[in-house]
Amino acid sequence: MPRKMTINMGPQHPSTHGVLRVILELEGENVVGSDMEVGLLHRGIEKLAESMTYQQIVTLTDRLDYVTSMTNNITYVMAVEKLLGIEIPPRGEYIRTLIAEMQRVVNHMMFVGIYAMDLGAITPVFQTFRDREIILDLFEMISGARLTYSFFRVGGMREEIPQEFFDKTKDFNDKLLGMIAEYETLLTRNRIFRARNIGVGVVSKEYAINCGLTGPVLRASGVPYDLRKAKPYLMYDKMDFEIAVGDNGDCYDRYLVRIKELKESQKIIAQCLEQMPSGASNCEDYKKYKIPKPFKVPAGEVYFSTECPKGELGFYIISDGTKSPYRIKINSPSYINTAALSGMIEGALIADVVATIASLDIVLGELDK
Amino acid sequence: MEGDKKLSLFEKIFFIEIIKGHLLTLKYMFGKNVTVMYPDEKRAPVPKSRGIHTFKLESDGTERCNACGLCAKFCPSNCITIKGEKVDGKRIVTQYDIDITRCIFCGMCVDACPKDAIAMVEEYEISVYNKDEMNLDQQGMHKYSSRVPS
Amino acid sequence: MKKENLKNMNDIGAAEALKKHFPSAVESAELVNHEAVVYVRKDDIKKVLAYLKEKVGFEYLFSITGVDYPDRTPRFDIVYHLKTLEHPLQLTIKVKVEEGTDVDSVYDIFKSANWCEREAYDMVGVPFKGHPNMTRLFMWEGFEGYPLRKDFPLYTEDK
Amino acid sequence: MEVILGIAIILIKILTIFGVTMFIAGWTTWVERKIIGDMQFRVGVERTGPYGLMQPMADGLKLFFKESIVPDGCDRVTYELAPVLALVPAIMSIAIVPFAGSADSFKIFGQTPFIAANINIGILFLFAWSSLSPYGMIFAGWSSNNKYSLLGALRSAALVISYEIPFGFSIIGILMIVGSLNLIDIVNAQGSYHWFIYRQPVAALVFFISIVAETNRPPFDLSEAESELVAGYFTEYAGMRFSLFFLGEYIMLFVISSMFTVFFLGGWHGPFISYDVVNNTWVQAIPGIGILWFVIKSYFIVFVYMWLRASLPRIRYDQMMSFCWKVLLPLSILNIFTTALLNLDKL
Repeated sequence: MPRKMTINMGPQHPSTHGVLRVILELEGENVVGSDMEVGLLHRGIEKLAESMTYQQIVTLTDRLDYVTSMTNNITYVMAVEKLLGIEIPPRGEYIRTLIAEMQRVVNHMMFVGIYAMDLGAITPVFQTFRDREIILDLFEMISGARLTYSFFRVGGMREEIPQEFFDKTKDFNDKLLGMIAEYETLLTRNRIFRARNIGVGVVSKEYAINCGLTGPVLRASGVPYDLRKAKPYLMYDKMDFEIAVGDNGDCYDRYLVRIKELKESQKIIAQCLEQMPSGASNCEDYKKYKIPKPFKVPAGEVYFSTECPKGELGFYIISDGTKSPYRIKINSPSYINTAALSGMIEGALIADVVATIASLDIVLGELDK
Repeated sequence: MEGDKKLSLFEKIFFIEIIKGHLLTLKYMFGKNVTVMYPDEKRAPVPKSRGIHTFKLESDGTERCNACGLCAKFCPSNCITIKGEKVDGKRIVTQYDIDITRCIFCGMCVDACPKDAIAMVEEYEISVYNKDEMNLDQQGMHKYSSRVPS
Repeated sequence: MKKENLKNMNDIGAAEALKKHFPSAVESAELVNHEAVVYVRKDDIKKVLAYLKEKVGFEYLFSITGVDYPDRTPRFDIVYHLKTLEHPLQLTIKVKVEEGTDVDSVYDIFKSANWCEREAYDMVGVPFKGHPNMTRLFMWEGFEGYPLRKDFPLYTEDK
Repeated sequence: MEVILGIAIILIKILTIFGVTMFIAGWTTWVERKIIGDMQFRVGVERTGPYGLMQPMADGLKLFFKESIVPDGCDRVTYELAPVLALVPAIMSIAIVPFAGSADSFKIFGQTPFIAANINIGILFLFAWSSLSPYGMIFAGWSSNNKYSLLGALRSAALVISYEIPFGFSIIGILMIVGSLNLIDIVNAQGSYHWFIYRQPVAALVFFISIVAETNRPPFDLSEAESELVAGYFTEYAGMRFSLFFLGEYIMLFVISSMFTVFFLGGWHGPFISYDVVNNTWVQAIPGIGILWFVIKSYFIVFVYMWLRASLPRIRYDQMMSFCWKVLLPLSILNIFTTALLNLDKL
C-alpha cells in the first residue's frame, strides 16, 4: 500500500503563473488527486465597477488579463456600445481588428516563451520578449503606456493613430514569420520538447465541451469553434484566415494551435493594413461619450464576448439606466480553463502538471477578477 | 497538425533538429545584443508616454487650472485632492495633491480637464526613498512644466 | 424544438420554442437588448437545462452568475448563459431565488458549473443543492457577507 | 632529503591545484553567465568590475555573510553533512586530473608530471568519488524536511543508478585498447592525432551524455529542476552551505570536462608537438603549452555544457531513465563488443 503525499504547489511556486495554489496528492511522483485554491488576487473588479462610470471601467479591464489589455478594452467598450446601440465607422473597426490581432501576437509570443521556460528551455523566452518589445513600443506610441493601455473608449478611442504607426506595424508584420520560424527551430521538432508534450494533459472533445473550455485549449481538442468565425464581430467576416484546430488535445497540440494562430494573425494584420479605409475612426456623436461627462445607458442587459487570445472573454452588463452599471459579470477564459485543470492532470507526473498549467496559458489577474 | 510529423530515422540518429537549435543559439552568440544598459543608456522617450503629471502653464507662468475638480471626479482611483478659491473674480487652485502611490497613470485626468491645464510627461523615474515624497503637491506639479509646450 | 431546426432560428426563436415545449416551467421568454432572456421556474431549472443539452444541443454552459435586486421578492436572479457550438445561438436563462432558499446544482449535467456555482454562492450567497463542494471560491473561509450583494459596503472606515 | 623533497613537491602540487581549481570554479560561473547571456542576446553580468569579472567574488562574499537558515524539524547532523559530502568528492577528483604529463617539456623538479596523484587506478578513483556525490544530494533532500527537496533527492537517486552503468561501460572500450587504468597512459596512447573521439565515437557520445547527467546539468538537471521542484534538493539551503553545493557543482563540472578531454580529446596533446626519437615519446615543442591545450580542450567541453543549457528543454525523469536503460546501456555494450572484435589481436 503506497503512502500518499500531499504537496502544496503554489501560491509561491515558479511555474504556477502567479498565485494559483494547486494541492496535489502524490503517489511517488504520480498525481492521484488535486484541488485548487484561487482568489489570492481577487480585487473585486465586479464590485468596483458598480460604483464607477462606464468610462472609468475601461481602466479596470486593463487589469484583468494584463498581457492582453487591448483586447479587454475592445471587448468591454463593444459591450457597452452594443447596449447603447452605437455603430462606429469602418476605420475604427479596422483599427480595432488590427490592434486585437497585434495583441494576440503579443500574447502568443508570451505563451511560447513562458511555456518553453516552464519546460526548462531558457532561450525562447528571450527570443519572444525581444520581439514582443517591438509591438509594445508601437502600442506605447499610440496610447502612451506599455501594459495598461486604457486606449479604447466607448464610441471610439482615446486619440487618433498617426500614420507612422501603420508603417512601423507593416515593417514588423513583414518580419513576423521569420521570428516565428526562429521560435520553432528551438522547439517544434525538438525531440525533448516533443517527448515532454505529446500525450501530456490530454483533453477529450467531450470533456472540453462539457467543461466549457475556450480558446486555443478548446480548439486543440478538435472543436473548430472560434468566435471570429462563429459570430463574426468587427471586421473579421471580411478577413481571410483559418481556424487552427488540433487533433489530440494534448499540450503539443495546444502549442501548435497557438503557433498556427500566430501565423494567421500575421495574415489578418496584413489584410487590415491593406484595406485600412480613411475617414473618421470615432462614432458620430463621440463628444457625447467623451470623458468629462458621464453618460447614461438605457436600462437593459447585454452579453458580449470576443475571441481574446486566451479564449472567449465576455462582459455581461446589466444596466438600470444610470451612469454606472447595475451589475457586471466578467466571463474570463483563464477562469473557465483552470476550473478544468483537475481532470487534466489526473495520473500525470509533476513535470506534466507544470506543462499542463503552462499550456492553458492562464493569467491570474483574469482568473481572480 | 503540421508539426506533428514523426521524426525520420535519419533525423533521430543524427540529432538533426537538436543541431539546428544549437546552430541558432550559436548564431545568436555572435550576433548583436539587444539589452539597453539602463542607467547609462535610456530608451528614447515616446512623446505621448504617460509618466508623471505636471501643470501646463500660460505663457506668463500662471496655472491654467481653475479648480473645477473634474479631474478629481473622474480619477478612477480617487487619488486627486483639489481645492480652490476665488481671487479677484477668478478661481485659482490653492491645493492640488496627487497621491502617486494610488495613481494608475491612466491619463483620465488629462482627458477630463476642460482647460487643458494638466499634462503627463514622459518622466518615469519617479521612485523615491521616502513614502511621504510620493505625494505630488502643487509645487511638485510645476517641476516638469517646462517640458510641455504651453 | 429540435436540433435540426436550430439552423434557421435566432436567439429569441429558440427561446420561444423552449417556452412552447415547457409551457409551465418557462415563465417568460423575451428579447432584452438583443439578448434572449428566459425566466424559468426555480424547481424546473435542472430539467430545462438537461433538455437543452441532451435534446437541443445547447451543450456549452459558460457562465453562472447571481444578481441581487434588494427591493424585489424573490430577491436574487441566478443567470445561466448557454450556447451551441454549431450555430451562433445563445440563451440567457434566469431563475428567481428568494433569500435563504437554494437552487438545484447542474454540476452533474455541465462540469463547467463546478466553479461557476461556487462563485455565484461566494458572491451573492445563493447555495446550490447537490453541488459536491459548496464552499467559497474567491473569498476565504470565514469571510462574512457576500460581496456582490447590494448591501455589502464598498468602502469601510479605516481603523 | 629525497623524501622531504617528495613530500614538499606533493604539497605544492596539492595547494596549487586546489587553489587554481577553486579559482576556476568561481569564474566558471562568470563564464557561464556571459556565454548564456550572449546566446540570449543579453549582456550578462557587467556591473562588478570590468566586464563583471568581480561578480563571483561579490557572490561569494554575499553568500559567506548571509545567514545560514536551518529549517524547523530538519535532521541537523545530516543537514550539515550534506554540503560537505557534495563538495569533497568533487575536490578529491581533482587529484587525478593530468593537466600535463611527463611528456611535457615544462617540468618542475625533473620528471614530475603535472598531476597531483599519478595513481595507476585513476579511472576507478574517479568513479569511486564521483559516485559519492549523489549522497550529498540525498542527504540534503532527506534532512531538510521539505517535500520538494525529498522529491529532488529521490530523482537524483533514481538517476544515479541509471546513468552510472553506461557511464562506466562507455570507457571500457578505451581501457581494452590502452590496457591500463592510468590516465597518463590513456593520454599518451592517443598521441597528438589518434584521439579516441573518432576511434570510439559511440563511446564518446554515451560518455558525454552520461557526464551531463552526472553533473546535474541541463537538460538533465532533474534533481534541481527549478520550474518543477523550486530548487530541488537544496531548496532549504542558504548562505555558505548553499555555496558549498554550488562550488561542488562547478568543480565537478570542470573535473568531468577534463576527464572527457583525457579520454577522448587527447589530453594535453595538441599542435606544436614533436616526436622525441631518442626516448621514443611525444614531447611538447613549447614548454607549458600542454597545460594550455588541456585547459582549452576542457573549457571547450564546459562551453558545450552551457550551449546545451541555452538550447534544450528539460527532459522528464522517467524519460531520462528509460533513455539511459534502453538506449545508452545497449549502445555502450554494443560498443564494448565491437571494440573487442576489432582489437582481437591485442587481447
